[in-house]
Amino acid sequence: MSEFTYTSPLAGVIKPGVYGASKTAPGVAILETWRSLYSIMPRNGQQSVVSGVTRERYGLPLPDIGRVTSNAEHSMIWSGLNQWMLAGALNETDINFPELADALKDMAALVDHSHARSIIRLSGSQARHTLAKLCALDTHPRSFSSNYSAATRMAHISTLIHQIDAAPLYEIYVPRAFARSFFSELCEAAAEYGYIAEPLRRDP
Amino acid sequence: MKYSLFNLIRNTFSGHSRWTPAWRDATPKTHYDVIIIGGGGHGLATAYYLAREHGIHNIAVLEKGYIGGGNAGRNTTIVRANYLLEGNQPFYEWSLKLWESLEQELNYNVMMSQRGVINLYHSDAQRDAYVRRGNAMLMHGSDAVLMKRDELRDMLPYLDYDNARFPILGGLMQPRGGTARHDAVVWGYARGADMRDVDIIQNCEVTGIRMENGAITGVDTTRGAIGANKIGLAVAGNSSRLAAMAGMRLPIESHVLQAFVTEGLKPLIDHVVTFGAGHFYISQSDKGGLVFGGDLDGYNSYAQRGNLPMVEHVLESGMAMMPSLGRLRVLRHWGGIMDMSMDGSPIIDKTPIDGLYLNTGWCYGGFKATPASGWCFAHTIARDHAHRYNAPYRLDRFMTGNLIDERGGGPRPNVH
Amino acid sequence: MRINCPLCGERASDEFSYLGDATPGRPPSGASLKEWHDYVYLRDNPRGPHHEYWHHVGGCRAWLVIHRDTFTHEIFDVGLACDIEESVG
Amino acid sequence: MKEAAYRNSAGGLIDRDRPLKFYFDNVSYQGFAGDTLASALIANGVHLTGRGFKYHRPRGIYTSGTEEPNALVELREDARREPNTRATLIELYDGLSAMSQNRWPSLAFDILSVNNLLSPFLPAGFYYKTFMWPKQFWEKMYEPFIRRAAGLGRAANKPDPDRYERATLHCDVLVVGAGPAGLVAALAAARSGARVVLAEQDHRVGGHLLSTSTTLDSKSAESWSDDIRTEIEAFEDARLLTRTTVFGYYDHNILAAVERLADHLPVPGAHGARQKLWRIHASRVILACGAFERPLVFGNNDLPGIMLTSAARTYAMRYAARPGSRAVIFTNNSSGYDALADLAAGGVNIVAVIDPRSDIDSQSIAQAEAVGARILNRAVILGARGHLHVRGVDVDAAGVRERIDCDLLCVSGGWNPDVHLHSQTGTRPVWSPDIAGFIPAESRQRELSIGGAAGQFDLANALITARQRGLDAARECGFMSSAFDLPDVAKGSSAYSIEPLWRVAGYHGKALVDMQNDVKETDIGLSAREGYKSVEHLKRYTTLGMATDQGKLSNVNGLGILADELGFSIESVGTTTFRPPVLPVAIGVFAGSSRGQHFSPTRYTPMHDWAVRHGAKFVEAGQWLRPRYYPRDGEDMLAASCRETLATRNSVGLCDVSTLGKIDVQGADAPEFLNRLHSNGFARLPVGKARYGLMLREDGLVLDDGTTTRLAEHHYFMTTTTAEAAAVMAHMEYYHQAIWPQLDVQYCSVTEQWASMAIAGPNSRAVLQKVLTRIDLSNEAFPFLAATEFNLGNFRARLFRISFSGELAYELNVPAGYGESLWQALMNAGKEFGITAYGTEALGIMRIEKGHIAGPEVNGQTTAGDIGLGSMLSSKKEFIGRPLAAREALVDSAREQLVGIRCNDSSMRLYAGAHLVEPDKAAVIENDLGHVTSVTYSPMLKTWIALALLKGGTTNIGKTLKAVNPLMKHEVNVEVVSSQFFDPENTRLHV
Ligand SMILES: Cc1cc2nc3c(=O)[nH]c(=O)nc-3n(C[C@H](O)[C@H](O)[C@H](O)COP(=O)(O)OP(=O)(O)OC[C@H]3O[C@@H](n4cnc5c(N)ncnc54)[C@H](O)[C@@H]3O)c2cc1C
Ligand SMILES: NC(=O)c1ccc[n+]([C@@H]2O[C@H](COP(=O)([O-])OP(=O)(O)OC[C@H]3O[C@@H](n4cnc5c(N)ncnc54)[C@H](O)[C@@H]3O)[C@@H](O)[C@H]2O)c1
Ligand SMILES: Cc1cc2nc3c(=O)[nH]c(=O)nc-3n(C[C@H](O)[C@H](O)[C@H](O)COP(=O)(O)O)c2cc1C
Ligand SMILES: [Zn+2]
Repeated sequence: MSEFTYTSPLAGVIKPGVYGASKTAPGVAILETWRSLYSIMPRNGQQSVVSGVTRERYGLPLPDIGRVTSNAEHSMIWSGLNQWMLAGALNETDINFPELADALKDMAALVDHSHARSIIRLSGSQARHTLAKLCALDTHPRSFSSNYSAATRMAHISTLIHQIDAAPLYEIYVPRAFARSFFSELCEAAAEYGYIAEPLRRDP
Repeated sequence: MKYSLFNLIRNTFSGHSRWTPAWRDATPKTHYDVIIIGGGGHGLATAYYLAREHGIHNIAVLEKGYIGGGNAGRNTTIVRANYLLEGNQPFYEWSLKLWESLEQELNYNVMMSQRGVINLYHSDAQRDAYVRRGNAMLMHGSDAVLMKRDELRDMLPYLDYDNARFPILGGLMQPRGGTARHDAVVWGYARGADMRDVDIIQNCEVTGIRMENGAITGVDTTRGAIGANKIGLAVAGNSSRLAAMAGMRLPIESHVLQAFVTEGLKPLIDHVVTFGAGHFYISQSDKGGLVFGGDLDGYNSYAQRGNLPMVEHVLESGMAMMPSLGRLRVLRHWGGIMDMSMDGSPIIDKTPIDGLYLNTGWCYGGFKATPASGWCFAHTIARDHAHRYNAPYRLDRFMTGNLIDERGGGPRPNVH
Repeated sequence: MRINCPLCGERASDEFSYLGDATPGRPPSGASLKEWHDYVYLRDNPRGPHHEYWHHVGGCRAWLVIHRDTFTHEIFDVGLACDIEESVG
Repeated sequence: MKEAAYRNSAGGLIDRDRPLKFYFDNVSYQGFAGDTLASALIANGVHLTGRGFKYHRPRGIYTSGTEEPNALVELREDARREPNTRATLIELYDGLSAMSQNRWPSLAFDILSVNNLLSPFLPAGFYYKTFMWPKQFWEKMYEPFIRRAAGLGRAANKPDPDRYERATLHCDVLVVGAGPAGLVAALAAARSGARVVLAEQDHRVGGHLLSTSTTLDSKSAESWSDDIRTEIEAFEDARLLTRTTVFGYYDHNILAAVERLADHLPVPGAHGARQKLWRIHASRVILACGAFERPLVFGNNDLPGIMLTSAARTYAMRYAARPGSRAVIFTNNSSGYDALADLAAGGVNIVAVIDPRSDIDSQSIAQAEAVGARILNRAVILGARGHLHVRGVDVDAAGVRERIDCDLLCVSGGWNPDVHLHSQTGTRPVWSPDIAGFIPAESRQRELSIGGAAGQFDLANALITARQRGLDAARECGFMSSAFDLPDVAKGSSAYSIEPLWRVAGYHGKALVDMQNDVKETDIGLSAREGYKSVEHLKRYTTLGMATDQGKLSNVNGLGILADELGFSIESVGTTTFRPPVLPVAIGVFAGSSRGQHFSPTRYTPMHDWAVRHGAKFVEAGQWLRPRYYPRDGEDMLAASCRETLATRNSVGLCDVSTLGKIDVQGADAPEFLNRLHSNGFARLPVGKARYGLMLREDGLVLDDGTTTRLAEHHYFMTTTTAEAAAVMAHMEYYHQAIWPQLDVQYCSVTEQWASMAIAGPNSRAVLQKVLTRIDLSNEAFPFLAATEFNLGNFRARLFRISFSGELAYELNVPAGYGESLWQALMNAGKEFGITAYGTEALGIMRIEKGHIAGPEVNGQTTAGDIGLGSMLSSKKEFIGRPLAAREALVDSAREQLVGIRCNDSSMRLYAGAHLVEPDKAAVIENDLGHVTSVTYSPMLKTWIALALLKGGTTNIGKTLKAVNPLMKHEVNVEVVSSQFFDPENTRLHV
């Protein structure tokens, strides 16, 4: 136990409830989540070695560009040029950073981003329509589906989006400082359909 | 025929059948003393002042399309002299002085309207930069007024003072700044040049520059070869293409800038207002349309046509500055090709090639420069050396480091 | 415009920022002032096909070299700057 | 409320069960759901709807669509007032209120209609020739008058209260227009399985067919159309957008459309937007926008009661509103005859058809006979008669003059395919002599036009092509399907035939070409005579085609007349350039939700809420909000920031510096990379040490500064200024990826990861030690520029001994989520020392007291030498910017360089932006020596101090100069001093 307490970037901003047009059948669910996050950037020529290490440790090889490998707890998300994000279990701090850093020593740069992103889970029948107001990504199942990831701009903010399942359920990673602006844009976009909002279930 | 109320009335009684052309549709001669390439404001003004100030009359202005079809015909018509740097302010102040008597000079109403140009500021740092600039303007003998938020509120009540993301703290105003009717400037100079025997040749695209022993001999055009002792390039966004014909590379990139006009409205905006927290500036034309623009699209282009993201971006700034614009409608938007220079300032200079003179780098500020640009370029061509107003606008200044970079953007044309 | 990022696929151009001409090579060490001047300040600036640097700032953050027509805005080819530079050596 | 006297008792696509009340010029009328304002006015016999722009001639409803030039009204009131709204496009809603515009005192009696009498003096461009004398009169008198007279409606003067949205749509095939052609094409593509978007600006599908009695497979047009609509809407991947105008065609098949979600309602519903901007990314585009009917140019052709034949037909058929009782038709083409039966069925008695052609096909003749109308061939109308409404026409039939009375004159000059969107792609339409109109040229993008938009005026054939294009487009996107049966079209009309007539010779009165801008036929001749011969000059000199309809009606006639005047062919005259938007679009919808506070996202630091709770005032730093000062009871900014400064310098202060850019750099070549980026060396920086670094741009001017710490052999941590954080990151990425990809270096921004706080002041160590109990903070163990990483609680933290304030100071970085908690812990720990939170103002005071540079000094115009950092340019290695930094003018010792200045009189204040001159010299540019960059009151020195850039720099130390500020009418003598005002030996840093 730490003597210090965690504060979510959306603390006090995201309040549980149902909002917007349809209070009875909201089309969108917005849930704040937490995961530990580590960005992995392989050294020159080390990508497959790194992939071997992460496969061995988590069963998660580095996915292809624009894709995600995942298991029940963790995901390895392609997040940009020569960069992957290892995402820990939902609302848990379960990845041993020093150990992983050690395992990747001289193979990859490992950088802790666990506090750098606010994570929003977005789902519901109108999730796609809501996203269409925030970004230019083509979210049609033919173009973007489960275990896809994309780095894209939403409401003027650089984000990373990961589609978890076909429902569809998405996770959107937003730079922490932008969390409030993002959340307010998201609510504005979802208002037409009605939305449920839920803050972080428990601190990491 | 002289333009006057008397002549207007007289012509009315002959059913306006006796008006003569504002300029002759000249056919190219075989040789000219001076050829000006580019029938925009600058090219025509240069020809006018060459004839008027320097007594050279065997001049042709070659225009690939119709005169005024380039940036002269697609700009947001703002005329101001609110520069900071010593290289710029005397030139633009001189230009403004020429503007102030241009209609009488040309006997053509260019509707120069000194409505006041206001640059808004939104932070103390911006205010300090404006104070520095305003002082430089005053020290150069121009006019400048620093306005506080409350004074602005009285004068421009329609701005968003209360719910702005970047609050308006005040503004720097140049009362003598304003707008002019862009097409009329072109036509007025064309008429003035024509009256002084200058040949204005439209639909005549220059396709090659002829040289012998490192000296200019003439041009190839879509209407045949034409000889010349001296050639002045005043082709704005096409400068690099023309320079390439003479084997030169320039410190210039061509970029698209868009402009917009709304449907006509009863008087609403009395000044020129520039937003300081985004790229947006607006004024109202005599016809009633709100004329506005913003930033470059950002990439090299010769298309005279912009893209949607910048349209949205400009109008976001518009709504942020003036939220009552919401229900007014954009009537038309278009683009022009800017000759963006490496420090955001122009070049008026001789080139290393004998008889070839260069006028370029106007970025989005060359309309207001039109009179002084023509005046200085004519001087440079006629006398073979720069006038003191254009002396800083040297082509070799990037080599020596004598940069004139108002924004401090460095050699990235799209940020100037 | 739409730019087909080799990593992200087709995206609207507002996710990208533009730097400029990708043709000139950075002068080697010991180059003259003139070479540096030409590299930093002079441009071909053609009307037509043009190789240029774009940065996918709103996406994967890769620098791209795009072969694009500056008049029609048609894009012929998009590559990663690092691949191209690597292959040039 | 008046009865709608001109409403037919049956027919029309209006809902007679839903009567609606509306107001025009404060008079109330009745209409029905399904009406437009125009159709409802016509049903009520109201034709006079506006006044012309220049001559204030009375004007009526001329069309039934987007091309309407005359019936422009101010719709709604107050903050929702929408000037220049086309009555033909407004769907009627209950309580609608519209006012006519550009008239005074009233529509029927308008004072400025004297302009009509003065009009001989006011030909095109008259203002260029006069109003020049006396000079001052232009701005004081002429121009204000012109401005008041010009313009049309009045804008609202309050913020637009409605919401707007924007969204992106992706599809394989976009079909624009849901007339018969668009419906069939969209159906074909949708049946193939392609993702289809069908956009229609009307609220119903069916296009012009809805205005006719045409049957398809013996179904009425509307039921045939609705059936297709139903089928299309059933496809999961097809989407029909009604009330949606596609208005812009941008590069690479990105199109913009506006969906009018609530313009047919009194106000938008809760959570609803008024309009939505769609950015449509389409692989293939099919343009099925139809065609516009052309007016004819003859005397007084702008009188109310004169309208397009297709409009009259639309009012009669679709809206069951009689546009008149006794009609004359003036047509030069077969389509005028096609309308006769429908007009007659709508209760209009057609007395005559005036046709300039000598040969008229038998089908047309039969159509006229069927409704009992006379045909006058080789005939033209010389002029219309009437004052506020047409009462008759003067006809010249093969030389025989005749007057025919009528209260409705329908004109048809042929059809112009709507080539607007097509032409926006950067191509120009081409002239088709067959239809005497411009048709689409070869496509520049993956786009094709069909139906009326392609000049295909034969419905059955148009449908065959539409089906084929729909299938083709889908196939090109990888979706196959086979053709399906098309409906039988009841064939009642003849093949389209036309003989163009650009103007009637020998007309009397005024003949208008552009009705909204009052451009007369004679203006075109004048323009050509005066040398404004290019179409573009014609347009700009006369304003032809520049009105809100952008010449949809007038342009082709104008071109025809110009070609006549010049003796050219119309194709060599060409068109003017088509530009977006196709139809004027509200500014609000372009901005979507990005307005007010949403204009730009706001970035909050991890300690933001603490600062809010403690009464901080904030300042924008780019997108960030930073605590500026924390006033205590009644303090102003200066008092608060001086108190914060003194508290820090005397004991200890805490400042939120989370906004600084932070970059994690790793890799085998990290030392080399940083060495190349910085003007000073980083390769030999020891592990566990921080160093101040300077970066130049390639042109040798200063880019940014910051500290970089070596955390491990191949691991560095860099900081940048708040303002340049993004630029520095992009700069690194550029040099790494584009110039030196061989370097084995990995880096990413960690700005968001870390909450950063500066704890400064003589007691900072003591306070920090209370929280970081396990670290030895003694000067020996942790000297100036030391850095360390350690565990705190259950997270990693970093500590740097660096100082911006010049005091003993540390920067502590903890994971952002713990920022507030750590901050609170430090505040608690510091209580006994009176720890004080300080904001950016105090930060600024202390940095100026120390002569540290910031934004005003690093402004993109300064070199390292200018700002006193010349010694940081290494001579031992290469780095970005080194070669060009050596240019002669950049190393000139006469450049303006950094100095300090202070007031000799401590009661006098200084202002940033003042210029410096010799004390006895005037404030003119010849005397200019430099300027003041950053100013503060120094609570330590108890006087105003400033940094300045001064010619000759520190060689002036000791001199007295004058800071002149004519802008603020202020000047003060100052002394030039070292820029390090306070503790120049830096003794306080090293304690
Ligand atoms: C949207 C926009 C807004 C602007 N706003 C302002 C403003 O508010 N205030 C301001 O001061 N400035 C403004 N400007 C800038 C200003 O319009 C230009 O800097 C200025 O007009 C350039 O000079 P010019 O008039 O001579 O150029 P142009 O009018 O472009 O003249 C160059 C001419 O050269 C011709 N030409 C090119 N190649 C050839 C060839 N090979 N042969 C023959 N002829 C050729 C072209 O057809 C063209 O007519 C704006 C520009 C744009 C595009
Ligand atoms: N002269 C004539 O007789 C004439 C004229 C026009 C059409 N037609 C007949 O109609 C047939 C086909 O008609 P059609 O379907 O081509 O035209 P149409 O006029 O029936 O349909 C065009 C549709 O497109 C819509 N539209 C236009 N621009 C739009 C835009 N930018 N965004 C959204 N919607 C837009 C209109 O509202 C309209 O519903 C022709 O082949 C011809 O037989 C005949
Ligand atoms: C100051 C100014 C005002 C304008 N006002 C109008 C206007 O009222 N109506 C209009 O249709 N176009 C107007 N335009 C735009 C022109 O129609 C045209 O788009 C522009 O000059 C560029 O030319 P292009 O579109 O032919 O390429 C205006 C242009 C300028 C520069
Ligand atoms: Zn990308």
